[in-house]
Amino acid sequence: MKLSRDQLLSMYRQMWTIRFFEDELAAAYMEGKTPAFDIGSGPVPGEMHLAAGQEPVAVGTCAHLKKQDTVVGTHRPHHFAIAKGVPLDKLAAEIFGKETGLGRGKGGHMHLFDVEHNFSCSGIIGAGFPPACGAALAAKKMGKDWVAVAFAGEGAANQGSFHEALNLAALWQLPVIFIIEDNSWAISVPKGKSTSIPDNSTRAAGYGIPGVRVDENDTLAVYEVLGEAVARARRGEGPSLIEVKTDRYYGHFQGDPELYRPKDEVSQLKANDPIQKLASQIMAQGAATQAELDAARDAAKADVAGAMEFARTSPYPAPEQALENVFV
Amino acid sequence: MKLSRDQLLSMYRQMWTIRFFEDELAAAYMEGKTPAFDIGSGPVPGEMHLAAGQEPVAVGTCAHLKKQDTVVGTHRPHHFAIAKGVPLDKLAAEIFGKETGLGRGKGGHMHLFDVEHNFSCSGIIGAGFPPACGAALAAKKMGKDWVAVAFAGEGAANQGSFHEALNLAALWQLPVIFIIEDNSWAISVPKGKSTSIPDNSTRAAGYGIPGVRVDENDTLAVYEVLGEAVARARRGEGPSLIEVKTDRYYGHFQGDPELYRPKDEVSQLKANDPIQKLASQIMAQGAATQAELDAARDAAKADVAGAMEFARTSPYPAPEQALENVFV
Amino acid sequence: MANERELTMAKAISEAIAQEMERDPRVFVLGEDVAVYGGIFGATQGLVEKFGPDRVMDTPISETAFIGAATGAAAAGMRPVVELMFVDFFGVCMDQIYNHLAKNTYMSGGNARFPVVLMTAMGGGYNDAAQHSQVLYGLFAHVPGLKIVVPSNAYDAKGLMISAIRDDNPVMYFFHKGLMGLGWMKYPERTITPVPEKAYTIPFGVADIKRPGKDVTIVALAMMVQRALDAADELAQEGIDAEVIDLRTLVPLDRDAVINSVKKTHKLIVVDEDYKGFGMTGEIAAIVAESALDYLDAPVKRLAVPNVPIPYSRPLEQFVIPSVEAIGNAARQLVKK
Amino acid sequence: MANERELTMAKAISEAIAQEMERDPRVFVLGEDVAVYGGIFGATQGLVEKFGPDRVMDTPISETAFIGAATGAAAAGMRPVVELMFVDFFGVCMDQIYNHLAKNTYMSGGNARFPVVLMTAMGGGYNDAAQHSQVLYGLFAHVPGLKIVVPSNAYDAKGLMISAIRDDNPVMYFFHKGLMGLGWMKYPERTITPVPEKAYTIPFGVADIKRPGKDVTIVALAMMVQRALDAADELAQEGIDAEVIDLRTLVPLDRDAVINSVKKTHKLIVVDEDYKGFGMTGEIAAIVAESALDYLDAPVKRLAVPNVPIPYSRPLEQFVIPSVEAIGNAARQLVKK
Ligand SMILES: Cc1ncc(C[n+]2csc(CCOP(=O)(O)OP(=O)(O)O)c2C)c(N)n1
Ligand SMILES: Cc1ncc(C[n+]2csc(CCOP(=O)(O)OP(=O)(O)O)c2C)c(N)n1
Ligand SMILES: [Mg+2]
Ligand SMILES: [Mg+2]
Repeated sequence: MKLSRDQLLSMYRQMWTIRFFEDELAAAYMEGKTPAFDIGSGPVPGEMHLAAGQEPVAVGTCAHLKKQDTVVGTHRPHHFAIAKGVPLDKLAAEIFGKETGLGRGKGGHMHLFDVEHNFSCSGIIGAGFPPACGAALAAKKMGKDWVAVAFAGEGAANQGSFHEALNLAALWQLPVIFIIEDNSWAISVPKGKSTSIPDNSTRAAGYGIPGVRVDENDTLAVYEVLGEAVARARRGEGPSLIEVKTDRYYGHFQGDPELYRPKDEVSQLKANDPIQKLASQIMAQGAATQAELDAARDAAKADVAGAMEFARTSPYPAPEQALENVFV
Repeated sequence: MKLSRDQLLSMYRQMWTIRFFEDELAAAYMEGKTPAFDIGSGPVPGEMHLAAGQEPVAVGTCAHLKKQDTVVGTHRPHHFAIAKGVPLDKLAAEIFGKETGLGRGKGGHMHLFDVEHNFSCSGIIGAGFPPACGAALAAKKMGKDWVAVAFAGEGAANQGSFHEALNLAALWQLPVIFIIEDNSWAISVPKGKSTSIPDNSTRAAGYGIPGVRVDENDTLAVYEVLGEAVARARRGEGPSLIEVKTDRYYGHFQGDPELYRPKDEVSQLKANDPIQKLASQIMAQGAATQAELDAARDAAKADVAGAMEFARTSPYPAPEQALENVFV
Repeated sequence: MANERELTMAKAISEAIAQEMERDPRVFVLGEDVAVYGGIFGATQGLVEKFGPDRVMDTPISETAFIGAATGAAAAGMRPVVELMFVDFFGVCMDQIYNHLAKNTYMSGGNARFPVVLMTAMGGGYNDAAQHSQVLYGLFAHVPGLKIVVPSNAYDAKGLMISAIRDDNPVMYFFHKGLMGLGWMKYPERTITPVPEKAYTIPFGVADIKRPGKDVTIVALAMMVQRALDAADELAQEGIDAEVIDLRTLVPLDRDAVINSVKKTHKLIVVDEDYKGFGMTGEIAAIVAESALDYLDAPVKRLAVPNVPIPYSRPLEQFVIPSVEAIGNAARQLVKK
Repeated sequence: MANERELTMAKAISEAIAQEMERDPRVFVLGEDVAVYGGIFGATQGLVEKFGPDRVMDTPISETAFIGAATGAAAAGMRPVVELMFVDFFGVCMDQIYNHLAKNTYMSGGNARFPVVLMTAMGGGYNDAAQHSQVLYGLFAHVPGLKIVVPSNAYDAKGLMISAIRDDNPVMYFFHKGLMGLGWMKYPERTITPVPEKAYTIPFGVADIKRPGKDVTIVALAMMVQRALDAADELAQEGIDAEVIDLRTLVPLDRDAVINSVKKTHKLIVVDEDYKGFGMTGEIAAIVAESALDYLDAPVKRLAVPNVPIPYSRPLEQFVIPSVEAIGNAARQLVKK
């Protein structure tokens, strides 16, 4: 699948949007938490799971998706949300707990719902597989060629929901794609201590569906493999299971002392940064100039700055709003 | 693995014990339920799932097991219990709701606990996989060569617990064997409508462990395959997944109208009855005479009659005993 | 007369679903044995014959997957009716129910809708033991985000099911096996009622006074409503006039119905087939202790399963589930005081 | 003096487990991130260093498998301490907890034993939103077969943990994240207490009067005990003498402690971080309405999360969790009456 110059630049810009968004959040998160770190303080309290380094799996996948396609993300959801087109302003505002956020401040960073862009996520590991099946089932019933994508970490692939959803999807030939984001860690537990086989895509054989592993943190490689999986789903030929190797730059959550992690792991990972890689690939293809790439990056930066400003200046919900929205 | 004459005769007798037990229960179950069927009436009320026809998987497996080995059965548990050596009297008494039963009448037919013979079961589909892992983990921790066996129906192999337990067992190299009893039906749902692949043993590849299917309802074939799996577990080499084809003679539960089932299916299955098959195999090996086989059968019949008599004549628990035994 | 047609609760439920399926192509049914078998307790009888296997779907035994799929399908515009065969099995899929289906609307700030009816069988009395006899609605009423519906007869069952399907929120619909009017399980006569052929709705949050009375208030649900009515008949012969309140829905809860009745009778009995501790009986008693304390003439009485799992053996099970006799005796004691 | 040594609740818990592991080789620990990380909330800190990875086991993210494995290991003679990282995750493994671990002993007629401690983090107040902030113990207390332990300070935490590990029954042990004394989360000073170095037990079913008083009874658990004590301090300055009862265990429940206190103060406030409906506040109110009605001078007051999921945003979350101020105001209102 050949990507146009515009597509490549737009993907490149998205990568930077994600990266800046996470880096900005990392900084905002620490406000009010120094000198004494208190998880409940500052403009962005609570747990915070950032996806810097994991851009390829989100961007390479969502480049194939339309608004009507469904994406279900995880507890580490920002890269998916941004790649799926969730408006940055509302996304940031929700994370800051503001009235203007996606969920009026009720959801928070792990619970983002964008009805228009068919995006949702959950803080419960493995919980996204079944609803993605349901969205795919609905598309099938409505006679649409919409697909659904469930993302999950490699740690999540050992949850029962993974197996149940794969069986259901394969049995009913649902247009759904299961993508395992293998960043090698589930909090402090490395993949080898949680998973009885090295490669989750081999589990596809247990359901009679295609399984592919993308072994590098490479946006275009993800794009390539997902092209086939998405097309297959749109053709009504059923689900696929893809595992993508990727890299977590930050701790599991912000404030994670990461005592379990080899000291130089992250710096080594950063030497193969996927944004740089994409830049080189684009340049190698002669698809864009360095100036164009820089402009995309600057635009991303400005977008993120704007979203953060929007979030910061938006009002908090009134306390009594807590009582609203249990039911519609 | 060569079976001795005594072993063969004892297995043959066990098959008949199971068969007579189930047939006697089927009859007892209908007492008090004619002319008008009321599930709550008669000496054996409530749901009743019988395993006649499914003797091979239980007998062929348990012939390898010692008292200290653990077996976790299902909602259709009698064949496993009998093959594991649970005393018939207490088993029958529990099913009749009597004070002398395994659980003082509190458990009933789906909830049989025999601490001495390390047998238990549950009415929840798929629930037996995790505790079997735990028993195997305990054996490993205590430095024993004990193994654990979890039986489950082919319908149960689509539950999340199956996947989680297989991964845990493979990861920790636990001495546990997962046996899928494929009787083609999960209540009214045939395997092809519940399972995305024809053979559950192929799912073993997703955990890096051996998977074998026994494709006929044949006690000696089960014995053969389980020999390797049990030995492997005792040697500390980890779990196996075995699927065994078997046949359900009765309805899913007693009283099941079975409108979903082809009319002549059961009579065709009975033409290949596994007890007759074992008799022929024993005779073909010259391991026992017809008279010896008949004697084994008669002994089984007498045992079952004795157990039913014990159950019928035992007292009911006093009502207030309902308040006891929540805690020890 | 068409209005006089009587139905069992099972037929009333399946008719309600069928009528809504006809009216709205987005409604479909899924669950274990709901199609070819027609539902183990008959709640979906006849539906696959009428609507075909695409709209009435048998599922594998994987409640997490198919209940979660119902949530996802609802988000995408469908209106699933999904059956959990016995409520006792909730533990294998509770996360999809309570952390997602129930909370998603709230977490989305009211922007996302999840019109799912999760229907499930409950109740004991026929010796199905600890894992197949519970009612458990108190547990689901405790966690926010689910409307909780518990009919006691065929008329209510149909109207409440139609309301449930038309509701844009998740509704958990409990039917008591022993009220379904099945050919193979005893049921109280009163559960079979006249049921209009046409579709009709019954609003949630409106308790039904199944029997007005002035001496003592009996608050109940499902089978316990029927037993309370039987007890009330006996009490009437002794000159005790009991009021029987069928809550019909636990969420929303008709607090006023309870409070007003207690203001009239000054005596309260709460009867429940759920476990006694930390459940429905406590909530109702607490509401009265908060909001009508001064009207109470006598201590509140709670009858419920005494915090033990449901035992199998008949004498044990009969001992733990509140009986007509126990309800009658509680009333006699209160009124005597 | 050794007795004066003060510990955080997290250290008290991990010390209790370590001492029992030393005493009894059958005790082992498993759960997510309990080994190398030491438990996300520090309840297992230092254990893997002391006892090695065979006795302190990190598990895959598969709660059904490893909690079910704890049950199976207990049946086979071990005494597992298993951690469910947040109680909010119970929905993925509830079947193993409530249909098996909790009921097996009963269903076996008392013949089988399952000495498992299931420990779990609970509680909000730090903006972790709807899926990571609940307490939910009311739900577990509702279903029979689990002892329910909820400490409010380090001294209680150690003694109750040792009792839990020595108990031959399943014990569910809830620790409030905000009481653990973590370096990265605010906590009330009072949760850090002197803790004896030696092992000691605290019996289940014995409430602790954390502050005696004569004007009003406040019944609470965990964080709400701390807030009630803060409120009581304020009230004392206004001349209102509040009695603060820390139930410490919900199952078994010290009914007498509540009843006796109400007989003395004639006024009851129940404060809970759990959802208000069908939970702990209802149960305590009902017990008083059943057994001490005539002693009540004023309607019972219940403060709890008002039947909404826990919202993320700070002003919303602070609105739904009972505050020191709200507790104080409830007492002021009651006493004024
Ligand atoms: C059911 C459940 N169990 C445990 C957790 C706690 N938890 C949050 S994130 C996490 C690790 C997830 O690892 P992985 O799936 O690999 O995703 P990653 O964090 O690496 O993106 C765990 C155990 C949870 N949120 N839900
Ligand atoms: C979690 C759960 N879901 C559903 C059921 C209801 N149920 C009881 S038996 C059964 C079918 C089981 O099929 P299978 O595993 O093949 O065993 P078989 O009955 O054929 O022996 C079902 C769905 C249950 N008991 N537990
Ligand atoms: Mg990971
Ligand atoms: Mg089967």
